[in-house]
Amino acid sequence: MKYTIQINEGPYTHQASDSAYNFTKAVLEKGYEVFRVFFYHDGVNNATRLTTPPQDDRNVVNRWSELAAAHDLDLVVCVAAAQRRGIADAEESQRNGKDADNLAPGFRISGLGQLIEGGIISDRLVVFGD
Amino acid sequence: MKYTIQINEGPYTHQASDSAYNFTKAVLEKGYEVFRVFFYHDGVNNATRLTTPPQDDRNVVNRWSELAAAHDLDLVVCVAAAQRRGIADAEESQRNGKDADNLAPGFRISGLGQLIEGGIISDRLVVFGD
Amino acid sequence: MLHIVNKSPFDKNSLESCLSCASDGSAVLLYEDGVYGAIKGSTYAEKLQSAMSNITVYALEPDVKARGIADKVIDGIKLVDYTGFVELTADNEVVNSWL
Amino acid sequence: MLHIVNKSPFDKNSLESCLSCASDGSAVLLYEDGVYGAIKGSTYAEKLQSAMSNITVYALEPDVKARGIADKVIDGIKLVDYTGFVELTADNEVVNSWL
Amino acid sequence: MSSVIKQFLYVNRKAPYGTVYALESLEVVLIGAAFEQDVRLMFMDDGVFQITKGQETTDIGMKNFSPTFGALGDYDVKYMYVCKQSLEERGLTVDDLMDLKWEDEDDDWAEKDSIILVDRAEIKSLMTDADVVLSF
Amino acid sequence: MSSVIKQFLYVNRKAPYGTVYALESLEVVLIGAAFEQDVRLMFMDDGVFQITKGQETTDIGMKNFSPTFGALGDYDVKYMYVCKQSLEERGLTVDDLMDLKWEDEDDDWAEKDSIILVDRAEIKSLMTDADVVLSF
Repeated sequence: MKYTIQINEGPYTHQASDSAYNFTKAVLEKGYEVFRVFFYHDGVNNATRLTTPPQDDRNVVNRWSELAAAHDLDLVVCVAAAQRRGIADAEESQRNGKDADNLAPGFRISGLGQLIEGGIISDRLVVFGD
Repeated sequence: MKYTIQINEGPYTHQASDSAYNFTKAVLEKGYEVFRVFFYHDGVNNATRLTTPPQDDRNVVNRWSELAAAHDLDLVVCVAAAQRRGIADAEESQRNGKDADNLAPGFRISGLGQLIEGGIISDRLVVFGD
Repeated sequence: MLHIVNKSPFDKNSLESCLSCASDGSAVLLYEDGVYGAIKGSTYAEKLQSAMSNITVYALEPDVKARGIADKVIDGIKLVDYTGFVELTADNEVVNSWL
Repeated sequence: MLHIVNKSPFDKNSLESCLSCASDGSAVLLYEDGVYGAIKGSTYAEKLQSAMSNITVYALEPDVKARGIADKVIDGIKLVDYTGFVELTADNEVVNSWL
Repeated sequence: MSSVIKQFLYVNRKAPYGTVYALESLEVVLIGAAFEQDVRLMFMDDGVFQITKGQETTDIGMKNFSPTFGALGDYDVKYMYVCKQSLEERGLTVDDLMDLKWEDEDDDWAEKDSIILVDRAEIKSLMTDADVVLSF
Repeated sequence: MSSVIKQFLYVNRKAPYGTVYALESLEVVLIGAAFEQDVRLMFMDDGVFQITKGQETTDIGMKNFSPTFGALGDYDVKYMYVCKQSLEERGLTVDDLMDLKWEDEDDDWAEKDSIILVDRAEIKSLMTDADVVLSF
């Protein structure tokens, strides 16, 4: 069983990223494959390494980075949605004439085709959002 | 007549920042005073200079920076909300051990007390959100 | 008091809740997706029209036009632009946002 | 087909809309604020209970417990954990999110 | 991968402009059209407001993206199912919607209506028939 | 500035956990308490779910912030108005809510209930009386 998981909302403001994280962990624990996690709309805001949540709260961003490292997950951030919201890796930043970048480890920026491909190749597409 | 305007949602995803911008401009055109614009919740995401919207779309972030410069507006970003969501100026970034910052010109980071103060000192508090 | 509502009454309970808490003589401004509540002949129209005997309802014209419903607004709802929006907030001592 | 609903039926129309589009024999999972729809004795409970003659309704226990309503869930609603959530998505060929 | 053809159903339930979901959903449809899948769009609940005619966004300073729906026929997106009940609840009829067309190359490029009114029973079938449901 | 005392009404209409508004609203109340204003909290619609007892968030990995409401009395936040009708619609009674108290220094520090049930007519008065309404 192969999954693509879509996340439409940013960290903390909506539970979507938390639910998707708990769901993704459970998919992996069942021994199923996570083909891709696709971040769209405000979901791209899960991918900034500048986040500093309170000490007694979960770190939504780091959790994704760590899960990706442990399970070799493909965390894809939609480039068009990321540009609107100010999420950029070094390459994007340079291309857009910006002086800084903020993409967290384990994420990569790519196009919407990656979501469609996920829908075609995976057995299940599950959308978390608002 | 003195206004404080609160914005609870980020750029593009919700109309809140657009409505607040058009409202603020109209307040200034009426000759009223804008004591403060306070960005809370996802509203802090209006304050990143890494945004690159499509050429044919409005630039929500730059519009605020330009309005602030033209009218000497006090654009305040809530520090606690900003930390959760990865918005930081150089000082915040250094304090949190980060290697980059993303605050746009014309915005400053401060505490929630600035919102309460706005409510006390202003004649009107108008909240835009979701 | 001015109540401002930015949610479609077909999607969220904000307008419903606002109308049940708006004192006689208060003003309600529909803006953003809230303007969908101003459409005549909808399942929500009757409820709003009956509330209009005690409160004054306004709709933000820029939002009405954006949504292509300018020729469908219930009679008696007053259209205002952003300047009119500001005037409403100046004329009423408190502004209550129904988010 | 599995329908998943994360909105409170008192706030948004998602569950209402979902129930009107769910074919007989399909499954509906309430999670996040959607679990508020599972409370017995609410103004929404009767509608959900009547739908339960044709569909199976689940609620995500972690979300139920977080909201302090574990002892109020309508009889017949099956509680599942995240593993159960995954199993529901595996057992049904398509997952439809009502956002 | 080119051999797999799945039926994609895009369910649009949100109004335009108040939130960006309608616009960014349309961007997915446009990109998805290049993948030669079987694509259907559904508009229900406040999603029907996405395709009303006469949208004029100048005064809110946002881009009017409704004309893009008119171009979907050229991308081989032919089927736009609109929930009858959702229209009625909102005081709308099909005459309030844009006149969306596609050209049938198997019928001498005759222009055909993209909009198909459906009731809840037909919506149930459409959802059951889909291989992938993308909801916005 | 210290001479101005305004009546602040915080209107809480959103459920906890599904979104962050309830938590971040509480942070405003806590900071605001230092300004020595006349503060009132109102819980209506899904906002009443913020103060249900027995919240256990371990399994969703989020922080249970409901105990903080119990500490508001110490910050001189004494009045928490709860909409009766909102409770009833949701199948709740006041017994399902946390037992929130404040100590009255003018009455030998007697513990008093912070929660006051109100109907829509009383809500109208509360809103009319406020100088500033902060809605979350």
